Amino acid sequence: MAQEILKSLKAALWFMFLTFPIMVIKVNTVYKTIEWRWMNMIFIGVGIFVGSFIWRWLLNRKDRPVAKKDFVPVSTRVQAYLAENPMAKRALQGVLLAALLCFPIFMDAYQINIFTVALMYIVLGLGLNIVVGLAGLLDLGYVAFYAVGAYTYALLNTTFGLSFWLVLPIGGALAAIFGILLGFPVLRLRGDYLAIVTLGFGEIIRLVLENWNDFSHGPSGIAGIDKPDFFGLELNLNQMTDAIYYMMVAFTIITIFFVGRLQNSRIGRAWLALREDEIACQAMGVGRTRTKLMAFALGATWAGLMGVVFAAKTTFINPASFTFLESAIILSIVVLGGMGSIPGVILGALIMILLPEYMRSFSEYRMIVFGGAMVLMMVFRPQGLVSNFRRKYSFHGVDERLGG
Amino acid sequence: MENILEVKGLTMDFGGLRAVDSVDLYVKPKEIVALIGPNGAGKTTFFNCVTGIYTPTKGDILVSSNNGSAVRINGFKPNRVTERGLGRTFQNIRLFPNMTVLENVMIGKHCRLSAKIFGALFRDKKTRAEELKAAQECYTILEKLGLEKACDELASNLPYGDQRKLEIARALATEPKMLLLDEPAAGMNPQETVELTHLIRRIRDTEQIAILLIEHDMKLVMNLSERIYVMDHGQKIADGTPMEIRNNPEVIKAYLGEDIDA
Amino acid sequence: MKKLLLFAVLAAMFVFAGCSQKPKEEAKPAEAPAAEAAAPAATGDVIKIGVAGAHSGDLASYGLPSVKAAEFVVKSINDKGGLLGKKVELVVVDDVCKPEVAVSSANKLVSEHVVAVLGHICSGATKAAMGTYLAAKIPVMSPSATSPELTKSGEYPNFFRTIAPDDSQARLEIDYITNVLKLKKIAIIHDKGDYGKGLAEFAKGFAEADKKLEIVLYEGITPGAVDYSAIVQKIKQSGAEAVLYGGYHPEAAKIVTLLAKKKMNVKFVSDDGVKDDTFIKVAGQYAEGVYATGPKDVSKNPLAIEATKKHKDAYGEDPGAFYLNAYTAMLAITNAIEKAGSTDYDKLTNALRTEDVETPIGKIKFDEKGDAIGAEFSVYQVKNGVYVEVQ
Amino acid sequence: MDYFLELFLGGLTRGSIYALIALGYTMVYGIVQLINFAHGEIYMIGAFTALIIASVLTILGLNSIAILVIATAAAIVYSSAYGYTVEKIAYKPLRNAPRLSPLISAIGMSIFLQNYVLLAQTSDFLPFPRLIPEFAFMEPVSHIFSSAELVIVSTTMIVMVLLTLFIKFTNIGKAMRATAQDKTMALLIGIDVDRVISVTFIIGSSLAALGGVLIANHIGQINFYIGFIAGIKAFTAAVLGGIGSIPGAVLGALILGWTESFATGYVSSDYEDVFAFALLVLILIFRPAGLLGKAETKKV
Amino acid sequence: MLEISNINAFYGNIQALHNVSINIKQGEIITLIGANGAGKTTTLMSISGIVNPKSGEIRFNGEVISGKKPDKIVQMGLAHVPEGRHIFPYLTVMENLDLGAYLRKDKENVKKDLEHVFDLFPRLRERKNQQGGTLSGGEQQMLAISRALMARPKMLLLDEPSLGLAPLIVKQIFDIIKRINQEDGTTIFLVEQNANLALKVAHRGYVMENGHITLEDDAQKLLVNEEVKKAYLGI
Repeated sequence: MAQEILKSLKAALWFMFLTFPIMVIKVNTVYKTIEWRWMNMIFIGVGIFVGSFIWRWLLNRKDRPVAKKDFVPVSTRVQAYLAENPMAKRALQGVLLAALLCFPIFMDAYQINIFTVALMYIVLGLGLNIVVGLAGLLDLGYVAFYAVGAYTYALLNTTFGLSFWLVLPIGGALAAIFGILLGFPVLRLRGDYLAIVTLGFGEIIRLVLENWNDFSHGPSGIAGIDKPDFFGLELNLNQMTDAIYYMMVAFTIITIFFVGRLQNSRIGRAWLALREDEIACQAMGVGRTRTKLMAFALGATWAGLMGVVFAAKTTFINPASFTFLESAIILSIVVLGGMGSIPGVILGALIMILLPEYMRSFSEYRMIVFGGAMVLMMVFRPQGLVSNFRRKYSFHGVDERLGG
Repeated sequence: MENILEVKGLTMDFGGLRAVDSVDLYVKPKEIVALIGPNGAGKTTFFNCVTGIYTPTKGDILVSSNNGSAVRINGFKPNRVTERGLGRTFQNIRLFPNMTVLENVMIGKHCRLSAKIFGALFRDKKTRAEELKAAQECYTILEKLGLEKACDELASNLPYGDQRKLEIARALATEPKMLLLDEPAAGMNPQETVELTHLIRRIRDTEQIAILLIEHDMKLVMNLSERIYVMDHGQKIADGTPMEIRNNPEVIKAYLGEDIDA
Repeated sequence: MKKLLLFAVLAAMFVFAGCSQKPKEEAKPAEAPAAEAAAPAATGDVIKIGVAGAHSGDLASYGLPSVKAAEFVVKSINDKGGLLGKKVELVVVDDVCKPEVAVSSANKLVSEHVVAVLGHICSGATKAAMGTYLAAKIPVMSPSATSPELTKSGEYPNFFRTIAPDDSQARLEIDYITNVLKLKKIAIIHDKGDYGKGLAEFAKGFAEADKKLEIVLYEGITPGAVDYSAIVQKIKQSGAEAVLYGGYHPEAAKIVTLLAKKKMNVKFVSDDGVKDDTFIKVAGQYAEGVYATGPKDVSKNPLAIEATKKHKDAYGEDPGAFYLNAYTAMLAITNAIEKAGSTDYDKLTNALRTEDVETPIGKIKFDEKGDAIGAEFSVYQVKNGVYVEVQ
Repeated sequence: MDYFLELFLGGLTRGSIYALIALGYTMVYGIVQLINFAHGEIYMIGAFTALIIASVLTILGLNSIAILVIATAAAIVYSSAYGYTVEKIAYKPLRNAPRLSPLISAIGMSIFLQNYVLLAQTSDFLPFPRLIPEFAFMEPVSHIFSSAELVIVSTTMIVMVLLTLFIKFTNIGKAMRATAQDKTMALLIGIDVDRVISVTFIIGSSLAALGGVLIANHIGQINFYIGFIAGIKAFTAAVLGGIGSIPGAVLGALILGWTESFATGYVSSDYEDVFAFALLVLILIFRPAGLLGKAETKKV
Repeated sequence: MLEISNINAFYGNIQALHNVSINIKQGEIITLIGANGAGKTTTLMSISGIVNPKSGEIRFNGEVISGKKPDKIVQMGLAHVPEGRHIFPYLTVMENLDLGAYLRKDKENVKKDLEHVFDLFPRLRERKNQQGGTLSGGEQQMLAISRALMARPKMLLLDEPSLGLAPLIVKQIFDIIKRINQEDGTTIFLVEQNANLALKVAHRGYVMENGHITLEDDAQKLLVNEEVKKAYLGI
């Protein structure tokens, strides 16, 4: 115990030293005054002293050998239970759906709006999950495709007056084309190089949007984009918020449905295999180029679709919405939730979007907590919140299962 | 072409190093052929050239196509080679560890299936039927190899010997005309090796496919193969029946070493 | 243990969700007396005014002063008994100057039933949010969104601002260069941002229309870049006699410093984003002689003196950017409510357009489009370390 | 010709700064195969520490050379301490985690550190005191190449040489190379790999701090956000040169600096970053391992 | 000298070693034979501290070393030549050897040992300025052994030194192994798949199967043991 205290004491002293210039001294270079904030040092010292115990305790827990040989994580057990009990699964789906549908009745426009945003990020996360989680291609420029979709709608709508529903597929398709264009040259690159090239690509798209005034209206952006129309109905603000919310619910369900199917299809298997072992996968007859491009294109499609929705929802877009941080957030959703896992991505998106949003009360501390939480999450649960769960086949009742 | 695989003057250079030096080899349908030689002789490199993982520096690799004509497959990507009917396993097991056993085998089936994105998304009748058929065929393959009980296990959870078998199952799922096995018995204990010998022979007999294998276990090689090629330092130094090889002084000197009497 | 962790995260989420459903607590202004805050004010007893802008992130220094300004105004009103017999309450939301966040923020303000909004700070965020406010019939007054489109397009009848739009600034700069400095060749540089590039575009348009100035260089720089010497060389190469810069002071300071270090004798004319004391502090001796346009000098305006003093007393330093504009906006809004005798949208906007109000930037009211009549720009020059009005 | 020379020198200065930061990226990557996204923030913290210490000393009235030395030393000490601590907290527990986890952790760390400085100090740009004196002998050429630029370029060059010698000849330098090439073997010959990794972070962070002080002095102002762009650029430079390779990082940084400088000078600064990234994409397409990177041989 | 008692080691959830116990006396050559994947390498990794056994104890010269960091174990005089040689490919032969003596402070003796190593393997002297990665397989194995010797170990752990080498080279290397044992008195723990070869140089041998030690005997006896013959010599 004494040793533990000593360790914490050391940690506290170290951090007091570490944070000394930045936390304690505040210089006003104009009036040439120095403010000494010694209280901060005490806070840090006490905070770290206590935090250090918790940190070590958590680390120990994590490293402790698993006692039972057949230990199965909770999330996997839940998933397995649901897979084996279709009734329970249906029931859970029903409850969730009902909750989603009833949500606007109990909540105000602000809450609905926040939830709509969260749903959008779920869809974006699921889209990126195809590229990163399933196919194992680290993409740091995902937001570029989002931008492609958004600008497609913004430009087509403001110049030609094309409607939301018409542009939606166009935006998706255009993003897919961009996905393939990016995919081609970078296929040969491995992990980290792929990451930096996609990051560069994302930046290039944003910079072009910023600089090419004649095309994109530059940094001042495009305003006055039409909201989506719903069967020509005249909707007031609240109704519109609800309508977009329901549209996003539908969108999310369709996406979950499609991504789920993709995952358990011939193509989905090929992605997983490619992620696991590229060479073996090729040797088993899977075309690498084709499969990777397909992942890029499909991932981009969802980003493009969401881009269109984004432009229609905010009615104004400018390049500032498509920065690297945005890509990083979407990527974090995927990794935090658990790569390749649909429930994981959903949970990840809810946490990443709702947490900072509801933390708005702490306004200025929001981002620091966000950053810190990302680190802590990775340190204590690097595989993500939800473990990937593979579908099982039963060959006695093979017909019903596969047919379903 | 009457041979299922014909390799002529295959040469592979890595930088200045010549790993394979004008090797000739052929395999007839339904034949079991072994490729042996000391470690570092270039056997695996030879395999990798044939299966498209490396593009050989020189030489021809010919595969007989369905209508009997020969197709030169040099520089084909591995998946195209597989489509041509060459299935393979790896020296150091390369399964997809986080996929189930059945899924591993179904990857082998990949190139024989046709479902596209549309099919995946909407799961139409044709796709469903295809998936069902594929899953059942894969299951049948697993049954043949005695792995059907483990079909929902993750590949990484299988015992070592079963992982080796799973690699073979996966290669079989590509519906090959010829199977290339890279040290299938490596790491197996004697009983397992005996079982493997039977298994390989059974596969040849029931599936009617040719087998080319690299192996160190001389007992297995001598038992199983109809013809043997011997490589050393990138060159082919001998070929013939097991009997011939066993008595070839060149082989004994190069491969077994002079004072190693194992 | 994994279950525990998961549970903790979820629990944390719900706690936060719970917090946010009690917005009254978070929204009360810091200065409000404790007794008031404790009183459970029903919606009918208070008048809520929204304050929106960037309060965190890299643009926070443009948004936070407006919150402080709003707090001072509200405090003095409440001290005098409030508006129309009710207390005034602020609802502060942070939009980080991002359009998508601005929409959420606007939604939040609408659901809080604010009667008017002070904000947003950035033009982009403002444009994104305006639709929501328009649909909810809430007047919005920005202290800093200068995009001409906001007023000139006529799309936002509920928009007002206490700062002049970019085009008038650009006009003034071009005229000053042409007529007062009597130069012929200019380089127009901008920071690729919404504000800077917008202004540069206008300046370019005016110069081309006038045909009196030759634009020898028109380019954007990347804010935050490690070094600007290449662009400075290029200015030198272009033979420009003056640089017209559209953007904010950090980059301007870097360029001015480099121009001086390279011993180049060019005039530097910039905008309101540079007419900031920080610029002089940062650029030091090199700031000397720089021209910048900015709102008319109000240093003698008693209200401005009072507003500045309040800030100094409370925080011990000079107020930041757009502080006076925000102060003005808050006065204008509260005055309009008072004069209209109601918080009804039509009456309120009408009052804004018809009733004069004394503010730190002078006596103003708003024109049909929402621009403040009386908020004008003049040209300043740095002399002996301070901005001095030269025109 | 003069114009060309000026752009060349400008690019050299810029490239030198990138190089100082890129070295940290490349060294860390070489040893732990991790893109240390928080490295840009370490650079920023270095600059801030120098600013704070220098301001305090200015107010206390020390002479400028003493201030320069003390502030730089403080920046290096603190940046190293931050680099060391960041590694211990955010990366070390993740040594055996899936590949993407440390990357996310690094992004989180970067956001955390930015906001830490923002909250503890300010979001405003702060004027950085001019510490590097104007040398009299530079006077004739100061219009194209200032004293500060001379200091930047020469410091970078000296540091580069010292670092190369350090890596090549010292025991710990050899241990670093050994660890980079084969971590298991390094352990087996008795190298304390954890310590080597710490040393790598410390050296990388010191260089970044030096870069931070130099550039802050040159540009004259800093805020909490300066690390982000510099970090991305330096990382691009490291990849361009072949990540993991020390001469590669320097080469990549200089090429990047010149590309940006010449692109601005001869084309347009509107697309300066587009050129930089396009160059990166092109080089990686034709040389997937970067200019001086070692192509990985596929082993089957 | 080295006592391994009842260690259990895991990779993830898979148990690689089950109650493994091995005893090695000073000056011996002990061999551990077994098929690929039997757990031989894991045993060595546990000794040198790369793998942490979950239970059991390893003592070296009476001192518990399980749970210690690898560098501490090397410092105590245990040198490990891993399977696959693990030469630092971009370092020269000299640098590789220098690193072998990384923990040593006695610079003078290091120089002497360098000469000793070059005497054992004259080929390395010829190639001392060449990069490790450009050496042939046999030379790399020589370098790997020499590098370990540079630590002046009391005990040498050798993992599959014959792997992938031509018979002639293997013979050379095994001769040197014997010399090191006889002339320098270094205790040697040899892990081999080539049982025949290993048992000929060793004093005693252990047989490992699926993570269990199944046999332990004098090498000569093991050589003629029918079980071993059948299982591992493929006869």
